[in-house]
Amino acid sequence: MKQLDAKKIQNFFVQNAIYIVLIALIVGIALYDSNFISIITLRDILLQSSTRIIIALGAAFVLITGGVDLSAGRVVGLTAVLSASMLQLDGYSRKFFPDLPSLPLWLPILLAILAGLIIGFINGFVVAKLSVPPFIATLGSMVAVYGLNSIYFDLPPNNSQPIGGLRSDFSELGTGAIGSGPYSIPYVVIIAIIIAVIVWVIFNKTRFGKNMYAIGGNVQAAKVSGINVALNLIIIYAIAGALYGLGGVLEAARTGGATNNYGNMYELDAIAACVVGGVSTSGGVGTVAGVVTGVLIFSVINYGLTFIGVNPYWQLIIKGLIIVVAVAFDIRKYLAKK
Amino acid sequence: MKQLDAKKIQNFFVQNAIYIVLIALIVGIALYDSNFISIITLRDILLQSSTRIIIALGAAFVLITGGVDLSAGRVVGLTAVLSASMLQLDGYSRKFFPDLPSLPLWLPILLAILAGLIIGFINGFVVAKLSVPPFIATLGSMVAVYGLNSIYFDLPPNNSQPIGGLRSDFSELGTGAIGSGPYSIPYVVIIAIIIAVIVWVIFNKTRFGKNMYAIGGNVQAAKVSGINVALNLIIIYAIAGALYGLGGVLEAARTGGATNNYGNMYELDAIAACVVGGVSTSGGVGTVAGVVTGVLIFSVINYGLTFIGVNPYWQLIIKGLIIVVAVAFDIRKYLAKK
Amino acid sequence: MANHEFVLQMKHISKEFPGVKALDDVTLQVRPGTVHALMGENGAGKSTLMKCLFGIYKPDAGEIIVNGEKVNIENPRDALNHRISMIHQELNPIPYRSVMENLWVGRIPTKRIGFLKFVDHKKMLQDSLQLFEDLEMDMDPQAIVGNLSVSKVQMIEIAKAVSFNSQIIVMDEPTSSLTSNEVEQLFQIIRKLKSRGVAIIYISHKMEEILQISDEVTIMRDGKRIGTWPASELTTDIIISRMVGRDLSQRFPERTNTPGEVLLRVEELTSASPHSFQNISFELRKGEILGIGGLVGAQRTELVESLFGLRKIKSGKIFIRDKEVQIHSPVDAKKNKMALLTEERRATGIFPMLSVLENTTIANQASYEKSYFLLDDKKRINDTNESINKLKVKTPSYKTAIQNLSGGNQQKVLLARWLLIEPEILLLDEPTRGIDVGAKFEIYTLIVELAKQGKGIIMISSEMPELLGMSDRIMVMSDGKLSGILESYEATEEKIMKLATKYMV
Amino acid sequence: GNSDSKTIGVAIYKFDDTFMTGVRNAIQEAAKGKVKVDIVDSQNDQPTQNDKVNLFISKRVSALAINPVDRTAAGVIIDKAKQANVPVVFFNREPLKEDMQKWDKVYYVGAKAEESGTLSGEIIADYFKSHPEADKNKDGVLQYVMLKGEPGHQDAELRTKYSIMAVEKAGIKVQKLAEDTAMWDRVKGQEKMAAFLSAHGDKIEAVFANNDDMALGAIEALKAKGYFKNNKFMPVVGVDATAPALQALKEGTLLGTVLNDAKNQGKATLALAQVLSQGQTPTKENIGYEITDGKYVWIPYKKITKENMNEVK
Ligand SMILES: Nc1ncnc2c1ncn2[C@@H]1O[C@H](COP(=O)(O)OP(=O)(O)OP(=O)(O)O)[C@@H](O)[C@H]1O
Ligand SMILES: Nc1ncnc2c1ncn2[C@@H]1O[C@H](COP(=O)(O)OP(=O)(O)OP(=O)(O)O)[C@@H](O)[C@H]1O
Ligand SMILES: OC[C@H]1O[C@@H](O)[C@H](O)[C@@H](O)[C@H]1O
Ligand SMILES: [Mg+2]
Ligand SMILES: [Mg+2]
Repeated sequence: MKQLDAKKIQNFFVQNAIYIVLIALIVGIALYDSNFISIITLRDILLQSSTRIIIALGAAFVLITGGVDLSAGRVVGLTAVLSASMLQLDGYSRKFFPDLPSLPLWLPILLAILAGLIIGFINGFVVAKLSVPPFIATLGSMVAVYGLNSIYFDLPPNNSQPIGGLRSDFSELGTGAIGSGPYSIPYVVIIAIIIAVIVWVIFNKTRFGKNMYAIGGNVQAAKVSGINVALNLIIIYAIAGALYGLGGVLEAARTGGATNNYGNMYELDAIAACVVGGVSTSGGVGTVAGVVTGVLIFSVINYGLTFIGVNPYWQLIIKGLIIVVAVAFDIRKYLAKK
Repeated sequence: MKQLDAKKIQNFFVQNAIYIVLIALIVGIALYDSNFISIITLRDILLQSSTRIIIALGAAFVLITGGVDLSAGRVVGLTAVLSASMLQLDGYSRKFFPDLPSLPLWLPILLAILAGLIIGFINGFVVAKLSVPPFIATLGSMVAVYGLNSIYFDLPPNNSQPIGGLRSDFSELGTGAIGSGPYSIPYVVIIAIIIAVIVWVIFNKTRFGKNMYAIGGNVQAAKVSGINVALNLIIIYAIAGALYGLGGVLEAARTGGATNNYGNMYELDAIAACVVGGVSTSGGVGTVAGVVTGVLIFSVINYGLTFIGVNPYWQLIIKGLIIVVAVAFDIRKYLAKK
Repeated sequence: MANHEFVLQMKHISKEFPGVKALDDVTLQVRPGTVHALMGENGAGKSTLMKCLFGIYKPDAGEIIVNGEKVNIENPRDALNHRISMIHQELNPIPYRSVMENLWVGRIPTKRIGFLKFVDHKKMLQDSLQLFEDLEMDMDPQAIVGNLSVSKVQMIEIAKAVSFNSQIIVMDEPTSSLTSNEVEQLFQIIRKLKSRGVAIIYISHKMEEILQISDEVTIMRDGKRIGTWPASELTTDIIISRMVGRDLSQRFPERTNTPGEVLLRVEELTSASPHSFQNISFELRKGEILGIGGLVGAQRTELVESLFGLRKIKSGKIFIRDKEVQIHSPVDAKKNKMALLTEERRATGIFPMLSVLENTTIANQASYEKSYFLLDDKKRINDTNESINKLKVKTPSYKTAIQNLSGGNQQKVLLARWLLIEPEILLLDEPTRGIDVGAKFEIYTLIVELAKQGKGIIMISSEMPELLGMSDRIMVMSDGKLSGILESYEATEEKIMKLATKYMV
Repeated sequence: GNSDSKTIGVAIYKFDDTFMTGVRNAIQEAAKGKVKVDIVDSQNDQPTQNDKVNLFISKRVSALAINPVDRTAAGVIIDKAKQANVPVVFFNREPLKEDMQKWDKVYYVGAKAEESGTLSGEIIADYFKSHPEADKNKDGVLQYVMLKGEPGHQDAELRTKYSIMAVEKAGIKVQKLAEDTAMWDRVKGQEKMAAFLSAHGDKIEAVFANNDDMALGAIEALKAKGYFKNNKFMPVVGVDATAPALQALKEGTLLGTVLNDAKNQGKATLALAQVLSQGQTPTKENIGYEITDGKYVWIPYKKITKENMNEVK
């Protein structure tokens, strides 16, 4: 009886290692500085995690199919620049398009997301139809998209100057909140939650989601089962691209500006968060809750270590260790009992 | 009869796509500017490829086992800084170790390579013994090694200033050559060739190499065949680390300096070169000739496009396209089967 | 070597997985120079017991005694060191490497040059040739394994297991992907090994084989040992009743189906790949079971996979109910109410880390879509549970990852997957591979039932009795060509064999 | 107030930037014994920097010193700071005028990127005028190659533009043979220069680099092609005056550089932030630097050649 309980507890720990790591991190930091436990801190961490969650969920789509998407960061950069370039204040002195009339807020946002979607579509096409390994297909687009963005960013009269003077309705989207004071909920957090819920439904409750897991689980078997693998892959990469696109728009709105360097290396963060959250790089495995937890773990580490004032270089060392230890624990649940 | 020949030719093209891509690139650039075909250009390209080949071969070891090593770039940075810090001119005003006596050239080099080896060993241990996926194990060390290097680099009196004033025997290693004039052969090229030959022997002529392919091809099969998978993996990661270490030393020698930012993102270049050269990210497949060709393709693109003066942004777009197209061709040889 | 009555004793072995007690106090004693058969239903624990012996699993309790000495086997290396080798139920090729590297991996011959050791390719090649000659196998040691057929890969596994010169060789369903010729070849090998004093633990679901080759039989059920008997004291019926726990009076159900009008017509079908099938024409009727016989390499698999849109066709026509159809992919095939149970369970069948639920319902999702593209989970779970019950799939629950099921139970799940889409035409490529007798009977009954409902069934089988016992007609292929179609009443093993070798050079 | 309880939150755009490391060290040095500084790395990512600023505000620092990643992003940071009433000093990358006007407790310390371009151009112009042999093909036109920093970076764009403008202003015609980005990086500088050299060979008469790291890389490439030996010279200019650059000046391989005065930028930044954190209004008296337009402290760049290199410590 007692033994059984011990086993159950152990099993509980193994199965939920990643959530336990997150909690342990928070508790650890709070023990060091109890001010860490506050509504403001919580809000900051959620705020920081929001766009990352959106981007990481995009990356998760691709990872679950057994692929990888290196283009994420550069797509974020492109869509940040695109949306910012079309949403500047009317009287602003260095407008990207000096004569552009004021557009409805949703239009440039939609265009930017569409741009992300198109790039994702191309990635998917190259992977599915030309059989190019995802690593290379998306490496190619990562490089090319940055080139494209830089050319756009360099258009006269902008000539590669950071794009600023964003319209307040746009900035508001990135910095505003429902309610006010510490208990207010920032719009970006709400958007991230909505996206997470939608992605959860896609992953768990739709045929498309099941196809995605099947393709990642055994692409050959998926084909035999009558899944249109190519079509599904194209849609998956396109959705991922659209999510990066949304992420880029929100990054511009959140910071009130954009340059062609936005989003640089986000793909690595996104993939890392996914993998820490239990998404397998060999495909077929991954959950929304895991991905969100993965992002939160990184945010808590980044925020928490700065909060308690650890020297930035030591932060790196500690961060490296935590990543490895967290996954070393989490992985226990997959290790087949010998 | 004729048909058969046509088929043979097609088959030849498919089987050698990657080499043909390399030649096509060179021919293409030469058509644009015939000066491109010269011994100086060739020498430059070989020179630029040398350290990359060494690093990419390190990455190939890990990729062939079905893993991935993100730590490559940061290990290069660490070993560049380590070796440079111990090999400065005697009278130099801003010496890293003001009181360090002049060491024999080989000692700091060996220490740096050893540092790479140790980090690789740790990576291998974490992958093999703690079952942490290679992506995470090496992401962790990538982050932590950079932290470590930064702390070292920030030691007083250096305080994060670039390390310069390298001893001429050390610089000579990176910039010198056997013979002189355009027909001379740079030492780094010779070192790269020696390493490539050794790695070729390891891959093709040793039991260890066969084990590596077996582990990457089917780890279960390797296990039931009595291979000590963990031990082999640890050695493989350690060798990879040592090769990055050598790469870092040569980067410092070649450029005559080092900062903690050296090697940043080299892992991506190295993996990309491997994959373009036909190494599969899912393991079990890859050749030295392919890796070397992959590196050369990137060098020719980088050098050639600058040579003919393509606008840097367009360079990116063209580079992205070439990567994808090259692999799309190369991959045909695996698809041919179906 | 000391002389012991038993070369191997596994005593009181227990092993538990989450949700299953796979082995419960099992004891197995094997004499040198004998073939010891291990029998039991799918999921009885045979493979698990052998994996405990080979160091892949660590038993929770019990001891292993080799040559009278208690041994500790932590990993396959230890097992090999104790001169135990194993042919694994799931094939283990290293796809991109040569046959000889696959054979010798882990112990590749080396030679010294100075103080360094290098691979001795010449010796490796010679050793391989020698081995294949000894075993009378026709195999190119330098071929790349990924390009070979399943049966060749299986033969390599056999050769490899033999090459260790072990005193104990475990063979876990070695014949499941071999044709009769190769089975005979394997038996030759086994006899030779026996005469050298090697002990063989032989797992199979094929009764004839067991009775033909084994000296002793241990029967397991639900993780427990039922008993061990000399093979001479056993008959098929006795074995079955001890395995299944009840009598099974016949091996094949009575065929109550009656073929009706033509459902599928294939005209002059020729594969796009030059060395595959050519000019195949045949008809399949509603309610008919059409068997396809032939030797390995006869291109039967290619034929059905081409019908299903998985492989390209160069020329020829396919008609369903007299209407010509274009099938370029499994999507098209499914639209035409076709289903294909593939030959290679692991490569093209299961989604290893997904649950039984997902594996069962994946092909049938269209019917679970409710409004707004959402899936009806209740119905999915219901259907899965029904399938589990109907096919008697042994699994802790529908949530269990399919990779944790025994081989035979995985096969049942795959069959369930296709039955759910209620196909009109079923293409079954070796449908009972790795399935126990009891379950086989159930599957046969099911096939007959489906035929009775008017479905058309094409069944590739390399088991003569199955082909003869189940088919209304038997179509035989030889080297990519159709060599004849036999009506069931006129078919005999001899006639089939004759047709199967008709175009062989 | 009591200086012990005060903390200044400092965000650097990127820790592994050589020049900004100098500024960072200067800030730390200046703060010693006066005030607590909390310095963080924005990892060259504006959103990360915004996150760090949020954290500083949540931790109730008494002043912010921000080296923006993207200068246009200052607006949002100012809004946030204003709301929390935490004064901000920007440094090294200048926010837009519009944003600077948003609040009176916003200051800027920096150097004018244009100026560094102009100065490096002048070094080349002076050399060209005083060394007629530098016009190798005697066509009266200066054939040059340009190594740019990261595309879109304010310093890269402005230095590129103003250095050439300065040469032209000095009455020298110019011809661009090649221009490419080497991303501020020494290794890339070397590789790009190698390609330039084999494409244009001895036609090149001068090398402009947006910073010293790239200039030093170019020098290595030049050395490999036989320059700086046997009277073969190539004028190369950089910006920053880093230690290795000074060494190169001494060796005669680097013609000149421009001192980007890290020390004074750091000192002025800290002085401003400290005064602001105590709720006082900064003046020339209490910070020790001239304040222009009530908001700006300009630290001048300085031409550095072999002659005056001892002025840089
Ligand atoms: N790794 C595992 N994890 C969980 N359960 C397992 C695992 N391996 C086997 N089992 C379970 O143990 C039981 C015995 O399986 P085993 O593979 O030994 O059966 P078997 O007798 O070889 O059957 P078959 O004839 O179908 O191959 C089954 O219920 C199976 O589901
Ligand atoms: N000439 C060949 N070269 C390479 N592979 C071949 C060749 N012929 C057949 N194969 C492979 O062998 C496998 C089985 O061959 P085939 O389909 O001809 O046998 P079969 O008659 O269907 O036998 P089985 O009963 O095993 O299904 C297929 O996967 C096919 O790819
Ligand atoms: O942003 C990075 C760059 O910043 C400049 O100010 C500096 O001069 C360069 O050397 C480089 O460091
Ligand atoms: Mg089994
Ligand atoms: Mg077949």
